[in-house]
Amino acid sequence: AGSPTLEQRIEDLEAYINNVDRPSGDASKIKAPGPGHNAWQMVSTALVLFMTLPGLALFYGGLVRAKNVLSILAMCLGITGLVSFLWWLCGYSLSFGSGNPFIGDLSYAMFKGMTPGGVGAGYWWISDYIWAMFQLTFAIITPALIFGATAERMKFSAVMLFTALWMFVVYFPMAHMVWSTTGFMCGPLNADAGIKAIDFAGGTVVHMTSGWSALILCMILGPRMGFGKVPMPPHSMVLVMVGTGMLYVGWFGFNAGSALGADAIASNAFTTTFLCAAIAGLVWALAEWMLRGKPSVLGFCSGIVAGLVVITPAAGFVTPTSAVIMAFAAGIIPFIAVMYLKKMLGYDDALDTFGVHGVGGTLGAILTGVFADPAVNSVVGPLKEGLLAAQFKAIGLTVVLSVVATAVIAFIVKFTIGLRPSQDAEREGLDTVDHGEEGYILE
Amino acid sequence: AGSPTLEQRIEDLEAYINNVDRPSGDASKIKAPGPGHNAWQMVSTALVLFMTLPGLALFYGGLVRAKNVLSILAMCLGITGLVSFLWWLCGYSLSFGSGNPFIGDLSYAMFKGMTPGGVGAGYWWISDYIWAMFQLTFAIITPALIFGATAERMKFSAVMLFTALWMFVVYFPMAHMVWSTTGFMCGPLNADAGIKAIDFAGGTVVHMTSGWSALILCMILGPRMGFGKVPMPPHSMVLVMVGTGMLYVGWFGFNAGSALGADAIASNAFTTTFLCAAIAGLVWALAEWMLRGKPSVLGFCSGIVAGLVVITPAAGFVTPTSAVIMAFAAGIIPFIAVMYLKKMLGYDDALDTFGVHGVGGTLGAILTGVFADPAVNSVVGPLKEGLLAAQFKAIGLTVVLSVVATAVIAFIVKFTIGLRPSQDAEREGLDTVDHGEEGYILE
Amino acid sequence: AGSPTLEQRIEDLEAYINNVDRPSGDASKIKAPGPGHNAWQMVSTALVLFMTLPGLALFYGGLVRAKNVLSILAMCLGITGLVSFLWWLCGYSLSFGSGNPFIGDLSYAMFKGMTPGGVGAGYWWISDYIWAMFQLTFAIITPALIFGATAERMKFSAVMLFTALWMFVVYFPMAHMVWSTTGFMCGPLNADAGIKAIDFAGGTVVHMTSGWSALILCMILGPRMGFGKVPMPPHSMVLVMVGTGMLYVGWFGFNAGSALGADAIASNAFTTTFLCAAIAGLVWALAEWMLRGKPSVLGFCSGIVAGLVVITPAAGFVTPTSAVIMAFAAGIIPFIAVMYLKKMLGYDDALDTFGVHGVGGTLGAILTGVFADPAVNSVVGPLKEGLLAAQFKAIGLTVVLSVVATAVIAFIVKFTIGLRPSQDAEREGLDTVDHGEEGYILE
Amino acid sequence: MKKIEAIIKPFKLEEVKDSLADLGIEGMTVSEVKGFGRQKGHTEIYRGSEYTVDFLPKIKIEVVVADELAEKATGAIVKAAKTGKIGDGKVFISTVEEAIRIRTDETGDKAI
Amino acid sequence: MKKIEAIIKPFKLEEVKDSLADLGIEGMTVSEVKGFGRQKGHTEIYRGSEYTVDFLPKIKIEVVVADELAEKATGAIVKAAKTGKIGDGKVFISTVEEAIRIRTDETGDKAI
Amino acid sequence: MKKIEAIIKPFKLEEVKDSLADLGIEGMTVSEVKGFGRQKGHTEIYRGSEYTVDFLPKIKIEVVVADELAEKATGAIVKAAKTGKIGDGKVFISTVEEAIRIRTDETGDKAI
Ligand SMILES: Nc1ncnc2c1ncn2[C@@H]1O[C@H](COP(=O)(O)OP(=O)(O)O)[C@@H](O)[C@H]1O
Ligand SMILES: Nc1ncnc2c1ncn2[C@@H]1O[C@H](COP(=O)(O)OP(=O)(O)O)[C@@H](O)[C@H]1O
Ligand SMILES: Nc1ncnc2c1ncn2[C@@H]1O[C@H](COP(=O)(O)OP(=O)(O)O)[C@@H](O)[C@H]1O
Repeated sequence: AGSPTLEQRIEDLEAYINNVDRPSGDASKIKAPGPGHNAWQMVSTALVLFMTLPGLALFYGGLVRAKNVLSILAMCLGITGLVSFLWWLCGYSLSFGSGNPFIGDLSYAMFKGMTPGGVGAGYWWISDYIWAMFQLTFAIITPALIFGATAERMKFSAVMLFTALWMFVVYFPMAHMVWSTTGFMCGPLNADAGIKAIDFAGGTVVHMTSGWSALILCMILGPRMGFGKVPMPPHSMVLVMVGTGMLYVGWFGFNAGSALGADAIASNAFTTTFLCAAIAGLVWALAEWMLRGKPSVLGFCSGIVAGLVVITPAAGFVTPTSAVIMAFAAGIIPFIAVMYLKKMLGYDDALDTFGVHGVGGTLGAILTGVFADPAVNSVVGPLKEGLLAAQFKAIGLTVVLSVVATAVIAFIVKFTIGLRPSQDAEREGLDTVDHGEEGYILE
Repeated sequence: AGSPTLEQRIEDLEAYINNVDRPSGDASKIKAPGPGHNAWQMVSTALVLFMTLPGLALFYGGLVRAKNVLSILAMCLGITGLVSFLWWLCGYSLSFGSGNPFIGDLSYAMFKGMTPGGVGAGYWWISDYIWAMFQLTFAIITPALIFGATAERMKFSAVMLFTALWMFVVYFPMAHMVWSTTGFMCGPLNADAGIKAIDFAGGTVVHMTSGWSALILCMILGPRMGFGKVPMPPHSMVLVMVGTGMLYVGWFGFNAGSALGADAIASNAFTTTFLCAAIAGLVWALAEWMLRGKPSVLGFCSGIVAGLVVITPAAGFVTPTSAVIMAFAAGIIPFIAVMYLKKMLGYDDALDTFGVHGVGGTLGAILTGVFADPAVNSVVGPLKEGLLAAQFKAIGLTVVLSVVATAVIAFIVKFTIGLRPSQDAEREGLDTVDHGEEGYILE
Repeated sequence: AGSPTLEQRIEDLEAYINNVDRPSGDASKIKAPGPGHNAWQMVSTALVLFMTLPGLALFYGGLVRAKNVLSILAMCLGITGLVSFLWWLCGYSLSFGSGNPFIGDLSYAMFKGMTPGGVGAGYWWISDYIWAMFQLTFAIITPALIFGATAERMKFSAVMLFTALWMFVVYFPMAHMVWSTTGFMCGPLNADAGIKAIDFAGGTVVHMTSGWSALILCMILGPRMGFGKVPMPPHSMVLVMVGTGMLYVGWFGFNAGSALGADAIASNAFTTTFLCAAIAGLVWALAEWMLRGKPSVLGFCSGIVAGLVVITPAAGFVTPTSAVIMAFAAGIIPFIAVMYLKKMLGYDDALDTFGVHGVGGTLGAILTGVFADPAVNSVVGPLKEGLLAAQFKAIGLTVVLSVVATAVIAFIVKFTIGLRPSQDAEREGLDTVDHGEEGYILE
Repeated sequence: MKKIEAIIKPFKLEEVKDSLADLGIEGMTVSEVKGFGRQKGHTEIYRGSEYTVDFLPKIKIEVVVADELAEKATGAIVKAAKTGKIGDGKVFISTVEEAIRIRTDETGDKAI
Repeated sequence: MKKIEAIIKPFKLEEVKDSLADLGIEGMTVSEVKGFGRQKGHTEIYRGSEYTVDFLPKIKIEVVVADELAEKATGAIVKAAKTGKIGDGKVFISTVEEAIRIRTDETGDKAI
Repeated sequence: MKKIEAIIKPFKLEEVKDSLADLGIEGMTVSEVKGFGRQKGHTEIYRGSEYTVDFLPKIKIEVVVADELAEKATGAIVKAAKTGKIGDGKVFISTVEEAIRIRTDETGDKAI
């Protein structure tokens, strides 16, 4: 490629505005990251990390009893460190190296061959490094979600070991299958995908994997001592609400950031996310008001999170009006799962990871198939026919992988270092036992 | 319009940098949102939502007694859901549809006719959807501010009903009058405006409406049981300060975001906001130090918020040095209102919504007329002559509308579902009574 | 300069994408701030303010006993107001006016001669105003860091007076020497620099000055009453962790924002910051696990902050893999300083400002000399030879200036208004004594 | 001396304190307790799980008085703390053999 | 009347409450206390500084009963609160001369 | 047995505890209380409203000892808790009829 003509150079600049590929390719005089898009990607990455630290830590931390609040915080912090290290070491490469349809390869291990100015790995105008960091934030929050179900009764060492194994068996393969150009379920990017499904920001990869894994893990773990007998109310609804607000705001990075540019699709994702979450919160609280007599702060918060989960796979594919409709489903169906299904089946999903993320993620994947609109996002057009079926196939594969892998890993951990603390330790609380600290010392 | 020439295409690209209209109009090859400006608008929208969830919730929540903290959080969450739904349904359209000088129309109801790639509704380079979401965040926080004055003694159901009515009678019309191209008080955009006033980011629309409505509502509601007899100290100054920090940071989205692009005006607004808030906080605390003996954390926080309120209508119109001068007024005049005026008049403005937002908003509107500078923002030039008079007219209209409408709505609510809980309920606290939850369960 | 040709206008636009100077200079048709870069700079500025309000306030506030939590918050709020005022008055000008190699001048006092559209003071495409505000956030957090060492026993009035003097004697000169084009230690920008050192985002200016000043000040101040006898545990590890999360997220503005544009260097800085902090947190906790038996939340948090401090001077100069290596140093060396060195020497560095920022900042400055890579950042190339020696010279000068100046200022304050409260006051707690408030009133 | 222990509703504390002050009793010790009795509590619901809080917040006032003052003090407390609604609380009286003021080593009635 | 003060392990409160209810004792006052004794506490480490928490959280139950009920009530409490492990706590019994129900001015056994 | 109730200044707890340990008393129960008395409180101001906090934080120590130990223990507490400033607190002594160690059913002096 010789040096581009003036017209080609103008086309390259227009390509930046329109977030499409540089027509003059390697010859382009603007091969660096595009400032506006790259700025938004850095912001989005910061926002998604904010969802975990401290967002999720507070949302989950407020829901446990005071004696276990630090065990939640330590879980979030430990996973952040562990997954970041694994991601640099090989996780990013296993997720996004071309490899085969089911897993990547080691071509990018330790970020080999990546450069500060490199672009194109994620999308046309964002830095490859930022793409890797953006994806890292997803890899961090996903396992962290699981341990809401197992709260107050799982050893810190077991949490760490389980996470290390689960990343390799479930997360890296799922991220590769759904979002890599060679992935088995990557409808938009892989013409040869076995399952031509779509998942805008992680309904399957993040919420279904964590939700279904949480269900199995909490069943294998067994209920908390005194579950169903002694009350176990949230020790701080204030923290829960603060965490919810941070998750909500951070989720704009999660969903609108998944457009990989500050473009029209990002704007659409931002809007559907905003509306679906706010309205789902209202719907959940109204459902409580009608069925339980009072609208609760926890109801509003649960509905907002459920709305965020449900819209995640659809954010860049559906209209704002579809998002409003999805908000009603998001406010009611997970509500029923949490309020009644859980009681019926009797498992101790302590913080309702399955009820909100498992059920909500599955619901979102289905509704994405229903509401995805070519007028919103052109990638939908060619996939629309048979999309719903593809979504169900993707759901099936995701559930099977999550359930089977989690069961196997859980038993490995159980029979090596063990999953649960002693009864005395559980009664005393994990904060002093596992971490030698107390959450609050007010006197 | 045929396809543009190379020069026109370059002009379009330059227009993006300079945040002005595309010379080649519809023919432009870059009609999509401009990445840098749109990125900033998305960030600003997220920041303003952050001001409410959890910013304002914590600022107000920390100021009440522990037994009512959740009632504040539920208020913020409920308003977010309710207003978001109304906004999508017709609120956005009633605010920004052309309609008449006083109210919009239903042309954009349910976001009819809006598209992900659409631009121009708000400004040249930001997505129409993001413009709608940005404005939604303002529509959410405004009613939420009101209920600081009525804290600890207003039923949740009454808060919701009051808000629903107030949005239609006060907020949507005010937003239309001040910010719509056809608005009665929109000096910068409407050549035929009846009142050629200016309000950069919502001194009248947000702070004066909420502040003056708060005054009337808390008078109609009556004081809290034991007001003036039993002490009612803030239950957590820590939450108050956290909320203040979030409001401060979020306010950059509120003010600098109101430039509708990451341009010179945004930079100016960002700077005046930063300086005015920080210094007003210091001034308020120094005033306390001199007059009451000690500088308090609540003094710093109150001054910061007052500084933010006062600079809001002026942020993009005045110089940094004017902002510093305004900071002194912001640190002293609301301070006097809160410390002495309130005692004199004896109303129970529980969290000083009137003292800070009503007085501060009015003060800001006046000072905007005084300090607005054509050298800072070219829109000021043609309006400068007679501007102060116009500002006073706008203030008058805003106060009258807010006061009268609030009184009418308050009595409607009072005589339908009632405004206040029972005495026992008020004594027990609204958290358990209205929401069936406690804020903290530490043992 | 006549009006530029089409090609020159295209080159200007390309210069925006590539974050380099406009070839057509003053004649350029796009002299305004560049939206993408300026947007990122505004975001970064907001993020760094967020680090102080409420980030650092919570991190430090949670570490003290409940009776002193507000004294930390008031310190952060007071410094924000005071330094903002000084910055506008003359601080910015003394830091970035050309002046001489050691201090600037008054040419920009009260932002004289600055305009909303002005660019180039900081970098090619960011607003001069935003550059000034971005730097202001650094000027705010630096003194605030110092008072972690002196927590629970220094009068608020003394904190304010010390800060006012310290800014003039230590901070403004240091910022000028390291970051101004005429600065004595500004290797990248000043060809005639006496010491050709590099400091990407403030290892010397921010962390070493505050860390070493903290050490001297806490020695002069003396230990807290009962230090070593009565336990003084953190009153809220939850606040500590929330503050850590905010510091972490805000630090992306601190480090990636120091690229002064949303470009390749910013992307590199973002990535090295993310990895170094996360992994250093893990390493610190693992060190505790091995040496003290349990990984603690405070360990994770301390490691994250240490990682952030260590990577700060290096963020835009080293590869991600170097950042991972630095994370191990950051997790171990400050850990040893805090765990053992402090005990050995017996000074009461209450919140370990010296152990984390002094030791970590010095470590970072050294490792920057070791790992800085021309392939990452072209400014390194010409300076690489003899860089390590230059780094040591810069360290020496910074330590000497901080130590001597702090000692002098501390004695001035001690013998004028005094440094410490009365014994009864210290026992009662600074919140009620200095501020007339309590942090929590839960009953 | 007699020790009067009164379990009262929290919002009655100020009134009780004042009525004791009227008798010249300017010393007392107060603590937050939880009471269980006839008075019913409230119900809380957190997602699926619902439970009743039957331990209600009460204030316990302990005041040691000279024998001759005991009856008057008791009467004053009962009068001030009464709302007539279930849950008003109890007063218990017992004997204290000795009292000492730590500051002065004074003992007996002079100590209180 | 007798006042029974029991210092127990917090998680035993519900059981003790129920076993008293079985005796028809539907009133009691509970407070959070910290106990010091044979039972050893745990160690906490915050960065450099390490210390042992030897004051352990306990629950104090105060229940005033008619003389004839005292023994039964004491037995019930001891039975319900026992785990056999160090730190189970103590029960102390003393005399209360008078009890008054604030709401009704009833005194003596009728008051409790 | 005697029950010694001491209301002391919070920062004196460690010293009192140690001085009791010197007498071989290794068990006690402690609670946070608020005290009202001669000692004046501080004033707090929140925006317009100013008020004085006259209930001051105190620590209440309850220790039951064999009769013969009562005097020694009391003396030790008074000595350790004294600062000589107003607000040092009080010690009250009363009779306990019976004590039971829940873990072992031991009674009387053996129980404490
Ligand atoms: N037998 C008892 N021993 C100790 N405290 C009691 C006893 N009975 C009641 N109380 C205390 O008195 C409070 C009020 O008693 P309750 O039965 O609810 O109403 P009332 O005082 O009107 O009879 C209870 O919450 C509890 O704290
Ligand atoms: N002499 C005492 N006076 C008052 N309370 C005591 C006394 N001795 C023990 N206690 C209380 O009883 C609790 C349990 O006592 P401890 O010696 O730890 O175990 P055990 O009850 O098995 O002997 C202590 O935590 C303390 O609250
Ligand atoms: N009559 C009383 N009954 C119970 N407690 C008392 C009584 N008088 C004082 N106290 C307790 O003793 C504490 C100290 O008493 P105060 O009068 O302030 O100082 P001093 O002990 O020096 O006389 C009070 O805060 C209160 O807790």
